[in-house]
Amino acid sequence: MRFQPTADQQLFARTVRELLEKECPPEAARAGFSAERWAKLREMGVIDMLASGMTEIDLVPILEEAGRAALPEPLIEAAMIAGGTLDGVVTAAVGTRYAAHADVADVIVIERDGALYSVRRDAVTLQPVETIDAARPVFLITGGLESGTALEADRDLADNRATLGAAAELLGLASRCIEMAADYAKERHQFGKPIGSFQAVKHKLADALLRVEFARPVVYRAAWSLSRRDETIERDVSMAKAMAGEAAAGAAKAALQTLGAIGYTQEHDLHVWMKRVWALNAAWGNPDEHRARVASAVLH
Amino acid sequence: MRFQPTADQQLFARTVRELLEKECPPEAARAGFSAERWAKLREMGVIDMLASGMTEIDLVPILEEAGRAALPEPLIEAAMIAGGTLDGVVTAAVGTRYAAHADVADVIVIERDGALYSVRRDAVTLQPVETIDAARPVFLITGGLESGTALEADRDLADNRATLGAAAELLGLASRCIEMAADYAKERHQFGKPIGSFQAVKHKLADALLRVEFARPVVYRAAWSLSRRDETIERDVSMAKAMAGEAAAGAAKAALQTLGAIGYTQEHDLHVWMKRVWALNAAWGNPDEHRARVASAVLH
Amino acid sequence: MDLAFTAREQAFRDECASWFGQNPPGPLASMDTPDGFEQHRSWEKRLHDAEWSAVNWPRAFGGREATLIEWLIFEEEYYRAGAPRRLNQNGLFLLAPTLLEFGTEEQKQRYLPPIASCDEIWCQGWSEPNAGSDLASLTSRATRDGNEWVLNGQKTWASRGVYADWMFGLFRSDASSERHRGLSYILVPLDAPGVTVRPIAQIDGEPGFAEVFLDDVRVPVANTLGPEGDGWKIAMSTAGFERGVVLRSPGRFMATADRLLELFKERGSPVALQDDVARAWMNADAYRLATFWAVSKLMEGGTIGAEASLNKLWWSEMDLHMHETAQRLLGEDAPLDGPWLDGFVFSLAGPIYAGTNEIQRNIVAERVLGLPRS
Amino acid sequence: MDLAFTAREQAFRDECASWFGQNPPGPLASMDTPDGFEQHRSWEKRLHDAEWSAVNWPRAFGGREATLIEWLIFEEEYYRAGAPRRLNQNGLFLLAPTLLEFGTEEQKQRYLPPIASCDEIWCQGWSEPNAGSDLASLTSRATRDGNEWVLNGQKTWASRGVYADWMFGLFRSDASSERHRGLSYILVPLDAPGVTVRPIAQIDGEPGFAEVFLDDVRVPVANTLGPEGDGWKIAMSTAGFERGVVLRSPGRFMATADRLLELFKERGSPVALQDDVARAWMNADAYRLATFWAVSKLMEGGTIGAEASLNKLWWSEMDLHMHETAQRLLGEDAPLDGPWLDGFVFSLAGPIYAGTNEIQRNIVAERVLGLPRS
Repeated sequence: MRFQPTADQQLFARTVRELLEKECPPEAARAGFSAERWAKLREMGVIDMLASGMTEIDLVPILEEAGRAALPEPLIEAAMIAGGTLDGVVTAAVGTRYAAHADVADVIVIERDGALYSVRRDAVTLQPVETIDAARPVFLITGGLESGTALEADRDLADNRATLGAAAELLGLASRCIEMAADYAKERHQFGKPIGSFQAVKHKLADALLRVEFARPVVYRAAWSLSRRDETIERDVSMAKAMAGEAAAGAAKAALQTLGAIGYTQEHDLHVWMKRVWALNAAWGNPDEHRARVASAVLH
Repeated sequence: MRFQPTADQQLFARTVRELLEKECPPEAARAGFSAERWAKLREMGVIDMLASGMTEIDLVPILEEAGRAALPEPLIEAAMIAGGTLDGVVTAAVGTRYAAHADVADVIVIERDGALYSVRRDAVTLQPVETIDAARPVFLITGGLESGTALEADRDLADNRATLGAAAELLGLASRCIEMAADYAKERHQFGKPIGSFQAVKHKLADALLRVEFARPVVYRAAWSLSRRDETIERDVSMAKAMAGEAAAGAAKAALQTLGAIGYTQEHDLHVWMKRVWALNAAWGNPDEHRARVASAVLH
Repeated sequence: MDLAFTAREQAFRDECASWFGQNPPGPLASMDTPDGFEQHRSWEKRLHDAEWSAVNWPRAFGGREATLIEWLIFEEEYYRAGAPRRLNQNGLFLLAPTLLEFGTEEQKQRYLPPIASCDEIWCQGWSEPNAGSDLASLTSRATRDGNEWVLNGQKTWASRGVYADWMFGLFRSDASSERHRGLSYILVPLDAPGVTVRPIAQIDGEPGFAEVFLDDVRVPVANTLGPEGDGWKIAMSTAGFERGVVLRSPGRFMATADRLLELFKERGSPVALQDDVARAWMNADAYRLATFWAVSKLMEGGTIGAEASLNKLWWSEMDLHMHETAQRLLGEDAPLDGPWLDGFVFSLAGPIYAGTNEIQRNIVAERVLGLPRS
Repeated sequence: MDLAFTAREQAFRDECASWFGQNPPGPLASMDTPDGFEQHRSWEKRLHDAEWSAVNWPRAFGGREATLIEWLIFEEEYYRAGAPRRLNQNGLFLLAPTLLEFGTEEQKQRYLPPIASCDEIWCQGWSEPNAGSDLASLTSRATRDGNEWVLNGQKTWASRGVYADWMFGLFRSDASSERHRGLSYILVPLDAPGVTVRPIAQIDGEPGFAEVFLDDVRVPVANTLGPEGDGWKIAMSTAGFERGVVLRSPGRFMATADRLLELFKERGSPVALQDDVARAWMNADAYRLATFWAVSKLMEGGTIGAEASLNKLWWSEMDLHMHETAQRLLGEDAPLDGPWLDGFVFSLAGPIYAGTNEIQRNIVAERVLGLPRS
């Protein structure tokens, strides 16, 4: 029993953080997809980690960093669903009806009769779907679903990997929401004091942090179960998505309440992170759906 | 539309409060049943209100006062189930398996085949059941259930009246728990200040009060529905019990956390009120059961 | 105690229901968009033409002299019909009750009719960049010059300020004063020289808020509401509760709760959520009952104090919980544009505006429970 | 990262499970009653005779030198077997780690073996009537007289103080000191002249607490743990986290969660509660994972700071939520005497003792998030 990320895993995560601090500052996170950034992620080996023999565990800290940066690109889809096996810009509509960034993708992974296929974007018909998260546009695929090249990957494995990926990104998103709120609470003064000195603010943010910190080991355990193809994959991945999702939703809400009106505008960055939390919380099964799956597993 | 207790109702409630302040101070509430106090309640007309033509609405403020005082006597049973029609000390096992104070009762109202009967205590076999609320001992009736005199009262009406009665007592219990906590928070100093000046304490008690204040009109509405024999009796009584019960459980918990260790002892009075909250919350259907009944009513 | 509506109240309800039945509002675009703004304004005109725009006002100013109970009935029927939030709500619900209580006859005649007709849209000028929860620290000032105030400073979070014609707000009229003292309640035309309105993009990208910069803006002293220096008292007066009720009447929340029940039934039966759906309906119904309770007390001459803070806590958290429950029911579709998403995003602001819920809890603890100030 | 247990760890688990299988603890009366106390003491003797009473201690003092991971495994098997809470938990889990870190060799040899054998029961002497959450305001004093301390003052909330032989506590040894300075950590025999122990009836009527009055009580200066005046640092040292883990190891909560699943199945299917039952199990499992996470970090030489406060918040609220859920499942039977009621009442104390949850949230906000002190 040794339940900590390895030094290598931590080191790679730090490298990715540095890349994203440079390539994906908040104004870039607002702007949405960048082909140039995609190329850099490709070059760094972030997208093809599974294909190059790394495991789901190695990807958790990387996806957490993607969440921290509110990275717009379809990293979950390319790295976790396609498993890093496809070239170009890759997205997917597997385990979700809505394919993120399908308009800029070269290939899209779809599911048909329980199997996965890669299709070229120009072979399918896309219908844009308006959502709250403008930096991560999503699309319904309304035609061309009978085309494509069969992939070897297992459909359920891909779905569970994507769900884990969303859980990991949600951890990073949540941490950053709490940091933004704490930073604001140190600076903003009311009644002659920083608002962070009021217990109402302190306790709200402490509770938000609590949920995030206890969700993190749950996400790593799900990655470990996936990496071993354990029988408990479904239960463990669902538990990860449910707990990371609720933690992130709670963190976003606590951050908004701490920031007050400024958090309700586009002048502060919080809204970008908050909207991504809502988007990823709903994708690949929301916390209620996943908690029901855990209930079935432990009660029957 | 005129949704306020009348001046008469408020006046009678104040008179009952004064009686109970004298006859049922905390040390008496701890000691349990008192035949003398029962006689005074009888004399004042509190027990036979329904029999003397008053309505369920008139009883709500009275039962709220009984809760405030943590009155040990089986007032709900005698006034709401027996409807004030029986002499002596009256209790009941209607809508609940456990008859409170059956050991000191002269008559017990029981249910058989959907009808109500009054039986003499010496005609039935009682089995004491150990519970947390020592001032309100309860008993299973294990024999003699085939005996008794039929009552005219409707079984479901009696059950709903008892449920309403418990909801009203819970309001009073809850209010008193919050007052005890507020009083303590004004006196107790830590870190050089009264603990009531800390937001953590303030906000906890404000939230507790919020739930109680919004449950009160709900309880009165249920009494009004009962008094008119409306079709919505079940829904309205269930909503009252669910909301008053959760408000009271929350108030007791907030008060305990405010008092800290002293609240966890028998040296302070809080435990008497807290235990009655737990007892009445469980009797005549707990909040979950009643909320499920509301859900059926509004969803189908 | 009588929860039944009187024959007169029932007749009023029937008249409302009949009019809305014949005049369905139809779906409108967001009032924070230019198109939506005009759609909402024409809807308000239709209301006004039929004398529904301010039913509880005196007839002289465009109302029907409805009782508070009738007002609540109107609101129930209004939102049951699917009608939208009120465009001029700051004028109707925040300014008008204060004008009716503290305004001169001239002020009432000048300002109330165009509020009812929606010819003049109002925004509020309370908050400043450094005076949010701590409103009493505001520094925008009004300097007397003959019969005029000279206004300087900056107001912020003025909802729909970019579409507004007028702003009401608090200004420090006594330069040596501190905190709640020496403030005056002043009405400011936004087309006056020296006023600059800067839109602030809300979370949804629409210019729902504005900053209002005042640079030597001159307004007549006659634009003062109530006595000079009494602004705080006037703004926070007992009209507070009434304003609270009319601002967030139960009708809208009951309509939301009913739609939530339908959503739950449509979406099949995720049983784990049944409990939250039932809670949502119960919370809305409890708010309705508590409002009738409070309004009955007021109509009997009773007073309402810090209960207004309990009210604000209840409706804002209930509204958020209802919309969060809807988001959970919608599953993968939760973030998609539509009325539930709009309602969710709007409900998130509830615990922030009109005094944050932290401030409201302080008020309840200190004024109702008597706990000591921090 | 490897969540699998090593062969050695698995063998240790098998040995535990086998012993508990052959030595079932059986049901015992409450340890706060005289009969129950003796039953618990004999159970502790059986554990000690088989060398299970303090597995993570050095062998020299009655332990097995188990790793922290093995300790967690022991706890899982202990509570899975239905074994009771530990009678001498203050000695085992609060004093012993501190003795091992700060005690002299003589102190370890003197005090540790009778803790393991339960021949000497310990209670804590932290709180005072006016020093609860604000522990640093304590005033009980230790005055030096030659080779002796003369102790005066009053301690309170000493759990099982009426059954205890010894008390460890903090005393102000520098009369001119304030707050956290000038305190010493002193071991006090409760049979010393001048000690009066007064039982305090807990909520359930049992004398679970005691007040300890000290009136010119003389103890040798050799009874000081660590340097004179360093008492606060020693009491709050990094041993804090380890103490937290051993005091409330995940094993007990997992056993409760598993029993809750059974209760839910037995009681039929009140679907609305399935969600809370699932949450309860998830919370317990998450606590188990977080503990393995933290212990792995410690075993690699990492340090744990304010995370101990996050831990306390999690286990105390999880334990309360699990027992509240059980009470809800039990319906009308909730207030009846039995293990679920006992557990519920005990869980209510969780957010209060060992530093209230309000204090823990302050610590998290200030030390982890860097928010300013009030």
